[in-house]
Amino acid sequence: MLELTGIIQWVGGIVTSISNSLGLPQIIIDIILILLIAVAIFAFLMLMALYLIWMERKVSGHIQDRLGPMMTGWHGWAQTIADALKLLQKEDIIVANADRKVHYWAPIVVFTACFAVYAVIPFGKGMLAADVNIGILYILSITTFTTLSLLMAGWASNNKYALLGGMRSASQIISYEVPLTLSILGVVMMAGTLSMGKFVELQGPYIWKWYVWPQFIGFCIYLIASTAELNRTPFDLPEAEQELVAGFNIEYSGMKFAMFFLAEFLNMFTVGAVTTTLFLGGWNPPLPALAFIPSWVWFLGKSLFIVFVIMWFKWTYPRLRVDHLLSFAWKVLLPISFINIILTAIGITIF
Amino acid sequence: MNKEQIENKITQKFGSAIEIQKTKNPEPFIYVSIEKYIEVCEFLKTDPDMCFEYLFQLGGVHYPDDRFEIALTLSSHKHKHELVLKVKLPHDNPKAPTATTVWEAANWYEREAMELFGIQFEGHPDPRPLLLYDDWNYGYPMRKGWTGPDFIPMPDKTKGGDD
Amino acid sequence: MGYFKEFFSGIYNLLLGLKTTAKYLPERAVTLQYPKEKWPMPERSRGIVVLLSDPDTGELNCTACLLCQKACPVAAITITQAKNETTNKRYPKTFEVNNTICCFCGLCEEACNFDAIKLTGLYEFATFDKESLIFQKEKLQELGRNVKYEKKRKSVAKKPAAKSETTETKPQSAAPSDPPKGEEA
Amino acid sequence: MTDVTKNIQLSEEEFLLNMGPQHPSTHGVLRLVLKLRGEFIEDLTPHVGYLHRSIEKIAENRTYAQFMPFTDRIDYCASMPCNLAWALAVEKLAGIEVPPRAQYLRVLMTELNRIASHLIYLGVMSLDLGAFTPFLYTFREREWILDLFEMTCGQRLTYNYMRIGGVSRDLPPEFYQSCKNFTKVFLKKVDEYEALFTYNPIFLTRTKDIGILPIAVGLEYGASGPTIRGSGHNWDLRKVEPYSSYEKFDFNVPLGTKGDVWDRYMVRVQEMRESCKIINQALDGLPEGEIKAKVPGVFKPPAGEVISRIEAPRGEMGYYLVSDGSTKPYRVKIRTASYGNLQVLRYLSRGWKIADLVAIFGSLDVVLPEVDR
Repeated sequence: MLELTGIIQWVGGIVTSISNSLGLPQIIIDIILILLIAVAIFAFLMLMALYLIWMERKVSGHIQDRLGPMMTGWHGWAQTIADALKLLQKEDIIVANADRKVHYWAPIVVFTACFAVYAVIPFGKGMLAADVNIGILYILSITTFTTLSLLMAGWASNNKYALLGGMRSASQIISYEVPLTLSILGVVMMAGTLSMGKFVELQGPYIWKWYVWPQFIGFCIYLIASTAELNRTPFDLPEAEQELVAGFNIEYSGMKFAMFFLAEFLNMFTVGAVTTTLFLGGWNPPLPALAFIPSWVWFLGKSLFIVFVIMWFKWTYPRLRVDHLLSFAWKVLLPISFINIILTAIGITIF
Repeated sequence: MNKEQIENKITQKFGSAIEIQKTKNPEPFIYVSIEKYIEVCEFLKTDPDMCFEYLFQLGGVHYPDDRFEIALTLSSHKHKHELVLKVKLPHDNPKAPTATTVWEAANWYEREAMELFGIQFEGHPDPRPLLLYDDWNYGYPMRKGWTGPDFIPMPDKTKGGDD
Repeated sequence: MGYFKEFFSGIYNLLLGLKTTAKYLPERAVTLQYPKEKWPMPERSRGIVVLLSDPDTGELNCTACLLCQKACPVAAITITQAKNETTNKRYPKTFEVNNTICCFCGLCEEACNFDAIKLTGLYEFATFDKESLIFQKEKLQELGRNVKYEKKRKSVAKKPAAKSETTETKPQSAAPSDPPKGEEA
Repeated sequence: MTDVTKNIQLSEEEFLLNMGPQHPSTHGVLRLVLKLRGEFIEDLTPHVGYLHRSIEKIAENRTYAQFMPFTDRIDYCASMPCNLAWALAVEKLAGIEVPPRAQYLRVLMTELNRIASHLIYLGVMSLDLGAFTPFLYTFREREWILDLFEMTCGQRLTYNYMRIGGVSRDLPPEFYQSCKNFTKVFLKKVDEYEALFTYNPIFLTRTKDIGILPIAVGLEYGASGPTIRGSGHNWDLRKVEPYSSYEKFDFNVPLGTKGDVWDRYMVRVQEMRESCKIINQALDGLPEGEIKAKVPGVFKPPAGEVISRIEAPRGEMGYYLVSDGSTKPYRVKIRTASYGNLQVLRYLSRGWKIADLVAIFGSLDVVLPEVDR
C-alpha cells in the first residue's frame, strides 16, 4: 500500500489522458513524462544530498564524542539548508588568469554526470526510469566523468595546489576504475546480464540469494575501489586537506563549490545504490515475510547503510600516500579481483 | 670532566686567548678572544675529552658602554658536561666569524643575533633576516635603549595619581 | 608467508580501528551546547577582574595601596588615590581596569593584602567596541558585589611573601579598617 | 604516419610551491617555500617570524616576577615547563632553595602538561595524516588535564602557576581523586589511540622509514627531546641532570631505534605512559610543608649569568639569563626546543613527497610561537 508504483502510474495516467485530450502527439507526451520523472528524481536527489550532508555531520559528530549541528531545528536538521542559502549568496570568484570557460564548466560536468547515473537505478518495485539492457556499463562509463571534471577544475584554477590535486585525481580514479570494473564482472558473470532491473530480480526474494555471499571478495573490492573513486578518506588525495589544502576545488566558492560538494555526496549515494543493486538484493526485502515494508524503504535503507560504512571509514582512517594508493590498486586489488573472477568462473562451471 | 678540568684543558691549549670568568654558578664561563674563536669551537667539538657536539643556544648580549658579546652554551652528551663560551666583539662594528661551520644549529641563532643586535657574522651561508618582517628598517630592536615606531615602554605605575 | 601475515594483520588492525570508532558512536557526547549549557567555573578560575566590597557595609575593601598596580605585568590597572578627610582612610578615587590588555595572570590578586581585588570566573564580556572593555570603579564594584571570597590571613608580618592560600582558610573577622601592614611604600 | 611526439619537447621544470603561512598542516604560521619536481621535494626554505612577539625584549622591561605570565606565551601547548625553566633560572641566580612540596607540585604539573602536549601532538599528527577523529579523542582527554589545571591555578592555557621560590597555590582538595582517576582512565585511552594508529597499515605506510634522522645529524642541528630520542639517542635532562627533584622518581626514557616518523610517534606515546607513572608517584609521595620559599617583595637577585635547562615536552628548553643586580633582568635569551627541531626539517624532507613532508613536520611537533617567541 505504501508502494509508490501506484502513484507513479496514476500520475502517468493523468498526464497521458490530459495530453491525449489536448491532442498532443505521442512524442511530446513521452517527453513530458520523461521530464516529470527527471524532475522527480532531481528533487529527490537534492533532498538526499542535503540529508546526506547532515548525516555525515551527525555521524562524524557522534563518532567523535560530540553532537554535530544542534542549533537549526531538531538536532540541526536544517543546517545544510542554511549552509546552502549562505553559499548561494556568496560571490562567485574566478581567479585571475584562470581558464574561465573550463572553470565554469567543471562543476556542471561533475553534477550532470552524477545526476545522469540515476536514470538506471531501480529505486523500488517499478521505480526504474530506464531499464536499459546495459545499465551497469552505462553507470561505469558515466561515473568516469568525475575524473574529467576534477581534472578540469584542477587545471583551470591556475593554482598549484589545484593542479596537483587534479593530477592526483586523474591517476587515482583511472587506476581504481580497473579493479572496480573487474569486481563487478563477477556479479555480471553470475547474473548473465548487464541490466540493473534484472540484477534485482535475480536476487529475490531470499537473503541467501543476494550476490554478496558468493561474491564477498568482489563486494569488498567494490567498496574499497568505489571509496577511492569517491575521493573520500582514506583515499581523498585529490582534496588532501593537510597537504593540498582543498586540492582541485581550492579556488571555487559559492554555488560552484556547493555543486562539487553536493556531487560528492550524491556520488556517495550512487555507490550505495549500485552496491545495493549489485550485491545486496536491490529493493528486495531479505525475506518475503518482510515485504510489507515498501521496497523503496529497503532500497534506501541498504543504500544508506553502505553510505554510513563509507562515512565510518572516513572518520576512522588516516590518508594514504599517492604512490601507496596506486600500488595498492595495482598490486593488491587487481590480483585479488582476478582471483575472484577465476573463482567465479570455476563456480559457475561446477554448479 | 668537571668545571676545573675543562677550564684547565682549554687554558693549556690556547693560553692567552682564554679568559676564565669567575662566577659562583656551576657552569664554566669562558671568554675567548675573537681571533681564536672558531679554532676554539672546533677544538671543543672535536677533542675527545671535550666533545661538545651540541650547541644549546647562541645569543648576543648588549652590555653597557655599547659592548657586544655573544654567548654560546655548549653541552656534551657524551661526557655530560656543559660550557658557556663567550666572545667579546669589537666595539664600533660588532663582527664575528660564523660558527655554522662548526655546528649547523648556529645558523638560525646567528641570523637572529644578526637582525636583532646588528652583530655581523662573516661567512654566514644564509644571512637573511629571520624573525622580523621583510621591510623592517627601524634598527636593531634588542639593543638597549632602542625605540621604534611600535615600541611602547612599560608605563611607570609605581605611583598612583594623587588627588 | 610474510606477505599474508602482513595482509591479515593489516585487515585485523583496520577492523580494530573501526571497532574503536564504533564504540563511541552511541556514547553520550562530552561536549557542551555552549550558550544553552554552561560549564561551572571552578572556585579559582581566573576570569574578569572585580573589586570586592565588604558584605556588611557595602564599601570597597580597597585602600588604594597601589600594590596591584605595581604588580601588574601589562599595566592594565590605573588607580587614583584619595583620602577620606573624616576617617583619615585612603580610598581609590578612580580604579580603572583595562580589559583589552589584561592578561588574567592573577598577580594583582596575589599582591593584594586587603581582599580588595579578585579574578572571578566571569568571562562573557564580548562587545563591539574597545571602550566598553575599560571598566571603571563603579562597574568593577557592581560585578564584585555578590562574589564570595575567602578572607586572606591578615598577619602579613608573620609571612611576608608567602600567600598562604590553603583551601580551608578559617573565616577570620578581619575588619577592612585594619591598618595596612607589610606594604612596601 | 609521422611520429608526432618527436616534435614536442617534453621538458621538466621545478616548480615552487608556497606552503603557508596559512596552511592546515603548518601548525600555526610557518611558511615553507618548496622547490618541487613533480611531488618530490628538492629543497625547502622555512620562513618563520610570523608570531614574533619579542618576548626577550619584553623581559628586559619587566621585573622577575612580572615576566612569569609572559613565559606562558612562549609555548602555549606546554606552559608549565616554560614557567618552570624561568623559575629555575631565577632561583639558580638568587640561590633560592625551593621547598620539597613545591618541587613535587612542579613535577606533577609539568608531567601533566607533558601529557597534554603530547596529546596535542598525537591529535595534530593524526590530523596531518588525514584522520580527523583521533584529534578529538586526544583533545577530550586533554580537556580533563586542563580541568585539573583550572582547578589548581585558575586557567586552562596560560597557567602562570610557578613562582620564584615555589608555586602559587596548593592543590585543591578534590584534585587528588580526580587526578588519580585520570591516570587510571588515561592508560586505557592510550591503548585506544594505539588501536587507531600503531599497527594500522595505512599509518604504518605513512610513517615507517619516512624522514629518518641519524643521531649525529640531529645533534648537529640542535634537535632534542623526542625528536632525537626517536633515533635512539638516550638523552633526557630529567635523568641526566635532574632538576626539581626528578631524581626521586622512577621512570624510563623510551627510545626509538631507527629515527623515522613512527619511532618519534612511539616515543611520545610511551612517554605519556611514563608521565602517568611519574604523576602517580608524585601524588602518592607528595611531602607536606610550605609551597613557596621566602622571597622578598622587591626581588633583587645578585648580578651574574645563569643557564637553566629543562626537558620540556618538545625537547630541551632553557633560559640564558643575565642579571645586573636590579629588579629587572638585563638580558634573557630563550632557547626553545622547536627552534632546533625545526632546523632539521630541511634535512629530513629533501627527497620526500609533499605528503611525507606533512608527516615529517607533524612528527617534529613544532609549535611556532616557540620558534618565533
